[in-house]
Amino acid sequence: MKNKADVVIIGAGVHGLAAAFNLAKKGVKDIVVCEHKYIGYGATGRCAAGVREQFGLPLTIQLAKNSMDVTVNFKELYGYDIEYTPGGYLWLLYDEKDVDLWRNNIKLQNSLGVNSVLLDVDEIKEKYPYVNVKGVLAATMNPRDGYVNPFKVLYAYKEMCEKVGVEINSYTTVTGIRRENGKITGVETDKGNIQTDTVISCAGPYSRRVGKMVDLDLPVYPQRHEMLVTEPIKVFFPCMVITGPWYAFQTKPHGSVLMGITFPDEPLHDDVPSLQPASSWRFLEEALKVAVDIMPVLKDVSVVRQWGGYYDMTPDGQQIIGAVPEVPGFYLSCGWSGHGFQMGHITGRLLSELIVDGTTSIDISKSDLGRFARGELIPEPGIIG
Amino acid sequence: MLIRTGIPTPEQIEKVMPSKERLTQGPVAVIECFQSIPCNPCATSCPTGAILPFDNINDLPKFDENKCTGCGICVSSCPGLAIFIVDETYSESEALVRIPYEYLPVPEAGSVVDATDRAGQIVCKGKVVKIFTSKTQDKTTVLSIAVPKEYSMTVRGIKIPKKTETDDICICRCEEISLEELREVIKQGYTDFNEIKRKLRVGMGPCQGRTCRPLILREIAMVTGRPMEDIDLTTFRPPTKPIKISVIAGDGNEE
Amino acid sequence: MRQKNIKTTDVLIAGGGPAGLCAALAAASLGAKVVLIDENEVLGGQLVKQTHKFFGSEKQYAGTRGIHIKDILISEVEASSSIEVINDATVMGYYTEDGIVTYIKNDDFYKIKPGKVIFATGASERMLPFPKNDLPGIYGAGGVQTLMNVYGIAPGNNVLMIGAGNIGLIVSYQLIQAGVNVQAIVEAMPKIGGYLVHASKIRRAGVPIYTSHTIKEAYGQDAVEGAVIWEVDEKWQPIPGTEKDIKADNICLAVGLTPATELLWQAGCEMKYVPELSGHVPVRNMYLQTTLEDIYVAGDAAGVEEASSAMVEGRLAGYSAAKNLGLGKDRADALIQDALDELSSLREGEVGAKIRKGLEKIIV
Amino acid sequence: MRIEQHPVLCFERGNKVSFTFDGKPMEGYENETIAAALHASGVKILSYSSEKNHPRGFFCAIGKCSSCFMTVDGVPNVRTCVTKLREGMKVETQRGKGELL
Repeated sequence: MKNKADVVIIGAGVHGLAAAFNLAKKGVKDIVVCEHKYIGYGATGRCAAGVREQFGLPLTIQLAKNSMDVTVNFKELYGYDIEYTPGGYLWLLYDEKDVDLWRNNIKLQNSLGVNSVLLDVDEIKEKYPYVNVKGVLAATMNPRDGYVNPFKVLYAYKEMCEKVGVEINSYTTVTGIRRENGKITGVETDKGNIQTDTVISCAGPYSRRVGKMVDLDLPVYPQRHEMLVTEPIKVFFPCMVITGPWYAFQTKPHGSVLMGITFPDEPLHDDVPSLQPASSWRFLEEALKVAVDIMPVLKDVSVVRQWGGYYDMTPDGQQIIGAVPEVPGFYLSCGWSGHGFQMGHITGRLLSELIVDGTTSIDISKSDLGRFARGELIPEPGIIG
Repeated sequence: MLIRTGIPTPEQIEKVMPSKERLTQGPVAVIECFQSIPCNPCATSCPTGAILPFDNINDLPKFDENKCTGCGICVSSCPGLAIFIVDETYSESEALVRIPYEYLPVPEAGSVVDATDRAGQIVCKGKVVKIFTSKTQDKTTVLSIAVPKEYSMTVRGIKIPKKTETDDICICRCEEISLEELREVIKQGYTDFNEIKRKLRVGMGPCQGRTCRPLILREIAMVTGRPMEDIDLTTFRPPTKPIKISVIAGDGNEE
Repeated sequence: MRQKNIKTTDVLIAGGGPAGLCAALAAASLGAKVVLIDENEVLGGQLVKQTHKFFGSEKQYAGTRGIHIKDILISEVEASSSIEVINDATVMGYYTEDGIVTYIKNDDFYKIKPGKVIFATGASERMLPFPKNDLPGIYGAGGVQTLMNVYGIAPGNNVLMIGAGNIGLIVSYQLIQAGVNVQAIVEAMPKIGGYLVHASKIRRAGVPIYTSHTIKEAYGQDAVEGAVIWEVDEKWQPIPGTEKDIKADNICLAVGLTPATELLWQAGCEMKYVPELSGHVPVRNMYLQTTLEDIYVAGDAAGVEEASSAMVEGRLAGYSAAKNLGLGKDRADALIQDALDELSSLREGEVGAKIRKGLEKIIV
Repeated sequence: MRIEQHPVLCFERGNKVSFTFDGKPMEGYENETIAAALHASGVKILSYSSEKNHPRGFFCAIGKCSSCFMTVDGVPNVRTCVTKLREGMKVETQRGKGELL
């Protein structure tokens, strides 16, 4: 392991690796990534693997759209197939209020260049005949939304990082961050210390832990979310089907069906002992109950595995990205609250711009850490669950 | 001699080689066409006029290297597969050679293949950097192969290493992963059980690793020299056996 | 459909093989309410397939055939009013956050909350990597035994047996008994691993045993038609030129077992790889209590051993679990001591050396 | 391939059951699994794998691998090594991944 670096990145999920790769591309020489387990051990490797542009805030839409541009062109840009499958997110709406909300969201999305549409019940029936439309008033659909294989993304970034000389240290736990006169001077790990003046925390649900190392009280709380996956079946529904708290979609080309459901009563934790929580029997029962209700044809498919992972939740369900004025040299990408996987590409680029150029191509000033103290929360109306 | 062996002579190659200077300026076509036959798609397909229009259909191609942008359109247009693009500016030590390819299997981008010369002999390893396929190419795939610079004028083909019989050894029955495929990812440096699972899907199928887990564990131990006790297994999750959705949730008509 | 009610019981036993049956009887004898869940229609685990007479001592039913020991144990279990048997059911999950165990039976999904759980889940078969090992007609020994001894169906006409441990030898003998031709037994080790009395029985029937031999490849178009075997040297390297072609329409793999510990992993018990016990097994105390206080283990799931010791381990775990629930205070200690003594005597000899070494690594 | 005589065991086979395999009429016994009944009738290939199109047969016999997946009465991915035979069942070789629609 290097004992000196220009930038040390904590966490080798999609955010950490994308930041490392983009920094290297911008000419930063010595970049070291520290990961306490293996690459993608945290949220990236356990996520639902969906990517979408359907959000309700201009900033989120802008970030999502720019990230999606990378997703869509990943193979042309970098030569790696990440199994991007544009099947769209079919968001079923059961309530007039939701229809109104999403009608507005779609207007906003369209004005920002996202081609989402509102489908009426007949259109849903025609295009997605296996969906039970009982009680459904309308649905939103954005054809560019879809599935991406998170493992392929991770390993593409890993290999690209290695090609440009980034050092990735697995099984290396950051235990402290050194400062002198308030400025960062180094990172302590269980494998030795690294001198550096710049640290990016991409520690996902462990961001709060990392924040404490520089005396920051980050309002980022791990919350368990659960998923299950079925045995593969021949692909027949290309889209993500969402009812709000519940979602399901089929992976391509493999054919297994992924499902999740969000429980509003799932507690927020201060810290958690590992990032691979067990999943509950309640989840299995509830998620499957909705599954056969929304898509009865799934009844004959078998579940092979259920698992849990952590969202990194903030009070407004929105990310914290950027520099932290109180701790010069400390940068954050955390608190993505469940929609972080898809944002890895763009955040990596923005962080590299911020660190190298001092300014970003998308204005991210509103999603800084300071907003919580200022009381300027930016709640996102388009969160699943 | 070409007419006896099918292999162009060094003298012939010398004649069509781009100038040293041109090679330092980026990708350029190398047209290895040495016999007058009635054929002109190279000239008609060239968008920059670098391959000059034929006076007579039986002409050999006339080439203006300074007009050539190395776009590669001629590579898949040449019915004789006699045109290659060489880019010696690719990196410090490597050159990129673009080769027309009409065999199966098509190698994967990023994979390492055996690079061969005009006699089909393996001369070095090459990395497949990019694969060009498009409708207009009509199934003539074009491969960009990165090879050591000294072989840029030697490498004109590839061989995909023949899978040995280990390809027939089934390790994971659910996801159909062979010992060969397992060894390949371990060789690429993926030696953590979890990483291997995520690379190959081993253990993610209906049996959840019941049959493959001990075999993979043994293979990792063998290759890395780590004792089995020190190798972390992947996590075990419910259900222990695949469970039909209807068993838990009925068929959607109840309640 | 899922059942809404959550059942309760003092002791839940997952697995109704020799260990599970004995655990149920032991816990019930101290007054515990027991639920025993087993995957098969007929309890008994591997005993169902064991048509040979058992070794051991009278306490472990020596001289009685496995299939008959099973009958004895089942009738005792059925006679006990405090044991509820749920057969043809599969335990699906152990959820540590609330201690709930889920299982399915007859396409219904149930939940049960036990005071203590004993995992007597047995072992799973190992696979062997060789070319064309996924051809139809290449079966595990368990599958062959199920076909042959449960359904009365021969796995093939000519069988090649891989493995000369006890399972390979016993299944070969059973195949001969069922009128099937066993072409050969192939064993990679230089020595026969199973009891030599079994091996001699088979040799007397004219079946060759090739030690220091391994399978080079199987062949066949749509199903297995035969295999090539070859000799290996002392470093396990095959010796070219020693190939033998053996025609067979069935290859039976009896290359060892590995403890079936999925539920123990799920629960979060501390696990350790112990080669002498054939794989990853839970760390436990001498009373078979794991690192999670409500979870016990017994039988092959605790380390692959003989059915006789599995039965005694079952009793030990059953008594210990009941004792920790505050039951049988007057008798529990003496019964536990008896079981411990019995186990040590079974493991005393030459063949027990490996097990003793393994146990030293895992018992805390 | 049924064992009619055995020196130690006796088999109680129950009633005969008729079913079809890829359209062909077949017979087996109650209490037998689909895979066992097919095996007794000499059928060894139960499915073809989806990636490499390898023939697959009976293997684990306990419903825990994917080797014996067949389409039964139109439902794919049925684990025939643990599913009991019933009168009139329509059993079909499964090729690749099961199709729901």
